[in-house]
Amino acid sequence: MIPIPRTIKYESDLDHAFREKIMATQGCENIWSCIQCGLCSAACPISIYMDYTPRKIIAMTREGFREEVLSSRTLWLCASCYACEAYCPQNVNITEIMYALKRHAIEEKKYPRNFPIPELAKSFFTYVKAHGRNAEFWVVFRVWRKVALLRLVKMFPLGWRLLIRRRLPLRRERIRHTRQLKTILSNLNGEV
Amino acid sequence: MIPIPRTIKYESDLDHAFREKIMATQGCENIWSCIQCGLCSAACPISIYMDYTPRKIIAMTREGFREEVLSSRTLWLCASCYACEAYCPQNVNITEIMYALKRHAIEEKKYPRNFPIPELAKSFFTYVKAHGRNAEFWVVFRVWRKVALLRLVKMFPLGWRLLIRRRLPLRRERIRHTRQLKTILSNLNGEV
Amino acid sequence: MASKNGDIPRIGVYVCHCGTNIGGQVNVPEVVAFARTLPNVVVAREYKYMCSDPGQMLIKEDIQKLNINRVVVASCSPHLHEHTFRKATLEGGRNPFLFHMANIREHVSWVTQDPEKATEKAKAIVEAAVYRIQFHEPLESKHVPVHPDVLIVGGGIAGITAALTLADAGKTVYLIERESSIGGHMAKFDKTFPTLDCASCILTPKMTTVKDHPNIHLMTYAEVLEVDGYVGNFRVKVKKKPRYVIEDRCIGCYVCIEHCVYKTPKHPSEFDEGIGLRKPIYIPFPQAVPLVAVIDPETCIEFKSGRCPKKCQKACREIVGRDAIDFTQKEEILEIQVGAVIIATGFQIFDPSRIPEYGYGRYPNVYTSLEVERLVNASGPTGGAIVLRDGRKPQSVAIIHCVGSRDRNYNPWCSRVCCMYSLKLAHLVRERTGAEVYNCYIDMRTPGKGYEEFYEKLLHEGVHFIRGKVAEVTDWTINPEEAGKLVIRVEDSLIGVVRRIPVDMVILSVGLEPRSDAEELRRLFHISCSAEGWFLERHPKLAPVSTYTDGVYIAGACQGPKDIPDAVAQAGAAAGEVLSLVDRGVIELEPNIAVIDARRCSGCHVCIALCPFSAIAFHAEENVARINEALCKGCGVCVGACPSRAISQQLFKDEQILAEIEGLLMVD
Amino acid sequence: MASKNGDIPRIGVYVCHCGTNIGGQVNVPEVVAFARTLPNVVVAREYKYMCSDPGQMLIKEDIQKLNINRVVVASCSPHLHEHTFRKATLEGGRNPFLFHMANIREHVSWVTQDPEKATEKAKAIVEAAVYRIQFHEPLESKHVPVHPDVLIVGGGIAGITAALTLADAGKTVYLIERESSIGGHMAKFDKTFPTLDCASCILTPKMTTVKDHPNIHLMTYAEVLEVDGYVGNFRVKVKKKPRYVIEDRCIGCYVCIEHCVYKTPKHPSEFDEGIGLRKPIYIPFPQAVPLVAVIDPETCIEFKSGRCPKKCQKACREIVGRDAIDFTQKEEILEIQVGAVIIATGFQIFDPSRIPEYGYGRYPNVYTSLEVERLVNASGPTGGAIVLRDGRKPQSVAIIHCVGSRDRNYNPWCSRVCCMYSLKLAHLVRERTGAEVYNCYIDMRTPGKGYEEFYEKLLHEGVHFIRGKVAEVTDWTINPEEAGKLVIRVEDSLIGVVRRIPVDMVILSVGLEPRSDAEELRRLFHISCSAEGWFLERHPKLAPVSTYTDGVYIAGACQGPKDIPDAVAQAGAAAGEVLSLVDRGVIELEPNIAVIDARRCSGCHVCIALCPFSAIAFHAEENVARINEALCKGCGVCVGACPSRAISQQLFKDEQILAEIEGLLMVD
Repeated sequence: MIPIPRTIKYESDLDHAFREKIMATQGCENIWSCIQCGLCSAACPISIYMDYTPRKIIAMTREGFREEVLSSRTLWLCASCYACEAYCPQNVNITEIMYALKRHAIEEKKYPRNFPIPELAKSFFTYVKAHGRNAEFWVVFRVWRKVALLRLVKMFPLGWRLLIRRRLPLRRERIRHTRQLKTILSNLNGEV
Repeated sequence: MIPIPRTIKYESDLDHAFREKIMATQGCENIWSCIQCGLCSAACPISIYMDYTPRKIIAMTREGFREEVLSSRTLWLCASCYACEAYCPQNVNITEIMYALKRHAIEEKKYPRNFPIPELAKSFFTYVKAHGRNAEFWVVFRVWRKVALLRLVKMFPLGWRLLIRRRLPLRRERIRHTRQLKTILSNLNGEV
Repeated sequence: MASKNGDIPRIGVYVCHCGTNIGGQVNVPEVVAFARTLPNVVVAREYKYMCSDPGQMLIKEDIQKLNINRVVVASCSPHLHEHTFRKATLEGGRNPFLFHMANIREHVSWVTQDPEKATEKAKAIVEAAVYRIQFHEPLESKHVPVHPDVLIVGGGIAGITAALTLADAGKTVYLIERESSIGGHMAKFDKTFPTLDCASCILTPKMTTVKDHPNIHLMTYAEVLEVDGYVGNFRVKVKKKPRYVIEDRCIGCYVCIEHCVYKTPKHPSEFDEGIGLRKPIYIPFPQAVPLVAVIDPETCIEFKSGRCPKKCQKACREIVGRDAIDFTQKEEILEIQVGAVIIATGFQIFDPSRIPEYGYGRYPNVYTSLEVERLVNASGPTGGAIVLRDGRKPQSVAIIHCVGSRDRNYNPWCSRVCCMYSLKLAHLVRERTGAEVYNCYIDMRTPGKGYEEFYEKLLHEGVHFIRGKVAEVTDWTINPEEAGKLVIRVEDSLIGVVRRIPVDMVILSVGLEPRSDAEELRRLFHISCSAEGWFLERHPKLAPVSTYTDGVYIAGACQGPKDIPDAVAQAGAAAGEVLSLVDRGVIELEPNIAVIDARRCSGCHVCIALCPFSAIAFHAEENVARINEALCKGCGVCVGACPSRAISQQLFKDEQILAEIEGLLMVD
Repeated sequence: MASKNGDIPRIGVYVCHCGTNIGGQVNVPEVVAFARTLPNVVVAREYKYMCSDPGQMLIKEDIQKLNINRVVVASCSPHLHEHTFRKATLEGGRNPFLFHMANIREHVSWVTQDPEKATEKAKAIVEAAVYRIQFHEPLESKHVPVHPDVLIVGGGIAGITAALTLADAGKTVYLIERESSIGGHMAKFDKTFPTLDCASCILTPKMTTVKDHPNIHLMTYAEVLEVDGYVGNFRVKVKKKPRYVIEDRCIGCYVCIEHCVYKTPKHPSEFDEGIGLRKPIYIPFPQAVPLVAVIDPETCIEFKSGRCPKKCQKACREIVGRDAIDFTQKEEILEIQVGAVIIATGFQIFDPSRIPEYGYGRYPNVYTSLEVERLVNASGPTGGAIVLRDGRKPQSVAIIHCVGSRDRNYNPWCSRVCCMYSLKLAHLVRERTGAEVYNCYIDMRTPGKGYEEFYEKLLHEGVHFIRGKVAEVTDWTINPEEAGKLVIRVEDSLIGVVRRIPVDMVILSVGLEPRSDAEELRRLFHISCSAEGWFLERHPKLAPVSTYTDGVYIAGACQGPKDIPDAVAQAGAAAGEVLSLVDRGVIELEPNIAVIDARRCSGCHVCIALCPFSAIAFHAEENVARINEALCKGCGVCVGACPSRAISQQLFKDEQILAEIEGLLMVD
């Protein structure tokens, strides 16, 4: 027998500071303008796979449903195509809000497990922070190792073909003065 | 990596005849009156555990979301307390609608698996149909055997105590003329 | 066949094509040819559009050249052009009631599929008209003069607006208000949506203008007792309740109130919705008009025991020198005569104690929206401070929309103003307390000029909007966060979860209802109510302020829930109708009324009881019933009911109707 | 100190307690004692309520007994009681402008915390008033007569209603309509919500009554060209466009149209929203008033090439014998004189081709709601059959609410009527085709009498209601079920899923907008528009049909989106205001206007360009500017701007203002 989770929400389940935090992020101020018309969800080309529609993400963010929002697949499916924002009748900066939520999800390690996109984002950031430049092979390798080890084995033939055609260089490039980059990045993070 | 299910609904996913079928059930005619105010969900003492709120069940029934509705836990959690119906501003017979949906779920074998309540309803009906009278031991035994065999073993001490105190008789009582009962029941089912 | 009035009927029949409206379906030439064969028909013609000037000219010329003395036009509905052709008949030189209209458009061409059958039906209808018209007699329309004075019942914003418009036009207005001050509900509000104008700042000048206007007779604390008469000539009896304070002498100085034997106010103030207290002698609010004290005999010791030292009276006499208090004052009955009446009696709020789930009356911190209006009002009992019953400032407030509205268990209608006033209260609460405010609504209804923009302003102020109707307000708490609070249970239907929200204060946005005594007023003025109890307008689209009783108009929320601008517009419209009536000066009475043959009347009173317009009175001396021509609407109820066949109806006499039926049956 | 007009000022100062409103904060006796010390003050008194009758009596008695010739009352805002005290001064026997009001309530007691400082401030304000009043002079209010005729611009339901109310009151009305027939948008509708009354059945009788009314001068195909004058005395130039058909001769018989060289109609009919076709000579719709043909020179071959056989003209001359067609007709300019104006020019619909996602203009089966009104209309191009462009009957229809409304990218306001008309169209579509109908809305806004009940009726008819704004209409299909259909993408926000719904027909419920030429009209009549372009009412609550220009009123949807009953109520209210004005007969002009000293005026024109009320004209002979006393509102712009100091303003002369400032600064 499966356990039955509680679905009702007590105010103590919700995080009232969460919405303030999101709203304080530059570009996310007008989250309050949303009248919940759902046009964003309908305009979104990816909403086909989302667990919560973009409209619902906004509603939940506004009401402090921190856990649900940060662990939602929706954030990581967002392709940043800006369709929602372009058509939003209230001019809410939905894409910016999605970015802010993604950052929080990574910070708080709340993103859905076994889901490649947040891992990709994290690995990319870690790698670039360290070397100043991306190296596709190493980033992709890290992501698949974490997300689906078995899949990595299956991908070997493709990887091999790409390697011999020099489409997936193994060489790690790096820039000079990576320490300065780190300072810049940590300053930026401090701001966010 | 988990597979990502499609969440968007095409009209071809929906069953337009479904709502007609439900509405045709006596007592369910006024499903159309619902203005989706959600009072039923808020009034429901069990909505705490429901996957879809009663309001949503009505919305989905009305729009033909047959699969989702029939496999929903909500139907089986409904305690038939009639709180929703008593307060409904549009006088929708929500409890009757829940019953109609339950019957459909059993007929179409769509109820959630490993969930005791639909099994209980089915076993009870089968047993009464055969013998004309309920026998707690045999009905409960069948339910737990199907739903959670392991749990059955664990329940042995309680069962034994009940047995020796004659609170759980093993004797199968039956009424006379069970054939007539069967005729009545099948006529009723034919109507539903 | 000579007609009853001796002349030989010479009938002209005119059949209209109405473009292709009739001509496309009915064979008009065939109908015309058929008409020529009918008795006494001298001429029959067809025309593309009989209502056009050349069409009418045909009639006028035939009357003059062919000496036609009866006219039948077969065309559209009499609602459309009866007036037109009666006028043409008159201009031709005949009495306009020697005309009859046969409707072959709405009754034939528009509703009949088969052209042949349509033509047959048209013939039958024309024949019926030709038979009927032989029995038509010349009738004279009577004219009655319109009394130029106007009565307005209700001194809220609608009544005030109508009174000022009429008074400025130079008409004498009697404004009657049941309470001791005019102002109505609007006087209780702090701000008005969506501009957040201070309500009394815009209302008070209007109220004082009413009082000072030379053309307005203001009667407060008064009620209509009896109404008699008809459009242009109403006689109205008004009861002035005793205030036990002589209005002309009182200067509203508050000295009597200060000297009342009650040192502090102990009785719930009606004006303050019970949130504030008053003494037995009181002035309901500082801007009251007239600014005159009133004694409530229910709570005054003198009235209850007769043993009060009457310090108030002494103070008025000795300190103020006005001697305005008179414990022996009696109610007064005044009679006034007016030509028209505007009813603007407004609404009452839904009593939320009817919904036990919301705990109103049980939990002290559950308020009605009107109570909160007094609470936020700068001149209210708390001086505008929003505090709970125990004086604490609320940190979270829930506003429940649609209380008693959109609910078949109570009132099925939408009360139209609650969404907007809930937003206004949300704004005021948030502005003054910084509390978290939760608005629980079903549909956000903000469809007015600047209203959507106001909704957006509220969104930006951080007010929570939860789409869901609250099921319950309870003090049963289940976790420490909820302790000591009221908890609302609501589905956040846009998220799809049920929520429990603990709050300090609950505001119930109560709906608007017809006043409980609307039915009595309805009967007094012979107007109608809809099933819900709102006064019924003559036409929901095109006559929104008229009633089925000529000369009686309605304005404002007594006709249905309405916000201030809509009530004001209606009041202006009602004033416009009244001015139009009074400026016209006379009323032409349709002559198709019932008449009693006094020689036949047995004085049985049957007709008197049945007449829906109270148009029949009993004439005791002659022992007969008599019909007031101005009141009779020609409905025919009395005609059918009279056991002595003493009553007949002009234009619908037995012989006319029977001839019409006979004609109708002649074509087979 | 003797005043300018020679008399010695004898000033009376009266300080009001206003109950505890002033007295509770300001030490009134101290202020009175202080006032007694001021120059020329003969008497200073205090009273609980100066506005009461005994309060006023003090002033009158002092004027008579103490020969007071200047009166200062220190109390509330002049908005409240300036009129009261001016009257008291007059009744005492002095010119009412020898009175001045010092506001120590709104400016002092209500806004000052510290009683001591409040008392000081009150003293300063009283001293300012005492200094100022020495320079007051007697002024006379002028009266101008009001012309009793009225101009109404716009012949929709609002204009028609106002015209009939005024005409029935016996006033002469000029009703000007830009189109060739009156009726406005309402004439295009099939049914009206929520009663489903047939629109033309209730409108047509009103239209014909307008035409036949002896007091109404109907001018269709006409526009206002120029407006001059002021309240009570407007001179208006009206341009009558040529119809190329002589109105008095045409009988609307359609013969000319039948004989047009175009055998079949080829040009999109404006009245039918392009859904139907017309010929170059046409009558817009069968119930048109006046029922007169009109020639469109843009499409008529005679106007385009001059080589048409002119069969229409020949047919009219020879068949009908009216010779009504005149290709040489020219536009006419008429001048009329009226006392008041009602503007009722209505709205235009939002052009949905501005939203490319909805495919209007690209997909033939995407319609505007107004097009569908014509489609469902029994007298429309399809005779009421709801068919797609290819003649098929739709089996599924989507109605998209809020098209161009509640959308900052287009119009931010709610258009108020769309929810209801969408429900009406859903009903008609379902009734006549049995199609599945999907209404996609944001909030269901049905807040009117019987509106909520109509929503419920629609729910019961099985119409789908999906709470969500449609993102896109597309013909890109992804499964066989969608093939050949239009697909809408919408979130069903109450279920929480995005849906793709294939439909045969999409109806766009377009919002209401101000007319694109509203700005021009605004300028013609010197009225204001809100930021959105709707005409601005004088006060959103209490003067919803007045404008800031006296004598010019607005009614109906030109002031903001409005349904028919609300437009009719406003029209009635505007008529009421006009009647009130006309019945009054004269206008009293406030004398606080600007006056030009002709000897000082250099004729520089600066003031003329600046005057916001166009009240100043140049007098060429004398080479000076002159102020029209009736137009001047006393705003003072010209006074400040005049480089020659030739202009001064009554009651705000330099010496008066300087004395006031001096007085204010005397108390430290």
